[in-house]
Amino acid sequence: MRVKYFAWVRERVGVAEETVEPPADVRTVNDLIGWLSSRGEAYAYAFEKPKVIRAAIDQAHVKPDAVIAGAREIAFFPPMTGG
Amino acid sequence: MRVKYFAWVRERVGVAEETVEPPADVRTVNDLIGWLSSRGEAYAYAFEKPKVIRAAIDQAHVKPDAVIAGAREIAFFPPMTGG
Amino acid sequence: MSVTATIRIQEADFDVAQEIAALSKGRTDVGAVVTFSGICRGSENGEPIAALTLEHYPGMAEAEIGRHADEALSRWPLQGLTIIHRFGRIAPGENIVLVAAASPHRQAAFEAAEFLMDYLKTNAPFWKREESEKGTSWVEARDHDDAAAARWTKP
Amino acid sequence: MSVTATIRIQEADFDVAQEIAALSKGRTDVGAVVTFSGICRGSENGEPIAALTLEHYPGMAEAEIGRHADEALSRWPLQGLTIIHRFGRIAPGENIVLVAAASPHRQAAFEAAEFLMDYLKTNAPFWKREESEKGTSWVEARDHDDAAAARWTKP
Repeated sequence: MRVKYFAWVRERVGVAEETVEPPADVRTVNDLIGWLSSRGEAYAYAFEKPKVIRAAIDQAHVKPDAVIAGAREIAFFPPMTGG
Repeated sequence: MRVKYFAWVRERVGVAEETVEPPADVRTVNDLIGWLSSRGEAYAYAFEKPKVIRAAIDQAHVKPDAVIAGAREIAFFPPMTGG
Repeated sequence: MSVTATIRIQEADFDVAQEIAALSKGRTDVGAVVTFSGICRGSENGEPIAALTLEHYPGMAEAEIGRHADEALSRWPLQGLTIIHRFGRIAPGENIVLVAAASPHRQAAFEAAEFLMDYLKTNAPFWKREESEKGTSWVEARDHDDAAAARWTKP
Repeated sequence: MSVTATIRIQEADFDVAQEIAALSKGRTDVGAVVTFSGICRGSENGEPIAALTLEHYPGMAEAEIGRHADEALSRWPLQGLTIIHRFGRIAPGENIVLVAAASPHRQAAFEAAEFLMDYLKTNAPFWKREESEKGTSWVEARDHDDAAAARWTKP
């Protein structure tokens, strides 16, 4: 599963994109945030306030309880500031 | 006192502008409409539905009960359709 | 900062692009420009129209629009405001009216432009006459334009 | 009549005048064109800004904006709709975003443009970073932008 990071989430994690293989008990977006946070200080820092983080599965906004099974691409980013 | 007419009021009256000297008992815009209507068929036709007619004194919108004393220019016209 | 509106009542056509540029070129404090262009349509209620002719009340038109421009400048934080209204004969596809508002904030620019358009539709001393195959007729005022204008009246 | 929105996510600047012309030139059924231009300001909260850098999520940005453009086309009687959003480094005074909506009726054009701008400010996957003398920092999302966007949610 490909994971993308944008804006300051990207800066904190230190990469824009990577491929991960989380264990089977990582079922939701929230689970994935928890699992990523356990992978090192950079991740823990990026996800230190999970409520601020927005997520998209296959380029559509999702809630933290969205199930990740079958996702090709999951993205994490801060609240958007376009326009 | 100068009186101006616009749009179909002008077309019905037959002139765009004229100078009139109404008698002293013509005190309000409404009185003036009544007095003008008595001046002939063209005026009676123009003012046949007084509620539809809008008026301005010295280039500012006024209500039918506005006093005309001191006015230099009074205008009559239908509801506006600009923009 | 004191802002003065640009108001033009003219027979000639105008260039929207040039008016937008005049509001924001050479300055870096404008965050939002909203423009409304009113264009002469080629048909009304399904019937083809050859042209519109706009009559106006010279003097009063400038004064009235000026007063409403000043009201917009006092109600919203605007950095620039341009209002152009044409008169005379206008063919389908041609511009009739332009309102352009510049502000640091988008909501102010939107609201000021809507306020001025609602005003121009109902209370600016202009009258439209349509030319069609059936002859010419004066355009009737519409109740929903009055309702739109009434939104802005302070209680 | 089926209307398709023009959507461009691009690094290059754009010409507002050309986009307005593309919406209305050569046709006589458009009565109103509303445009919103978002421009990079030279200061934020009183502090000078050297530039903004806009990061975006390629693919998702186009898809998301496309979905919202389709929603606008279904909610309002639009005859044309153009949305352009830039990414990359943008200097003060330069364009960031354009929404232009054409309609027979002014209210529809205003509402569609406001709806899309409220959406772009809160939910389109773009992120602004400011460069100032103090360094660079990510612009924070603002609650009142979320409130503005929530106006359009159907009950």
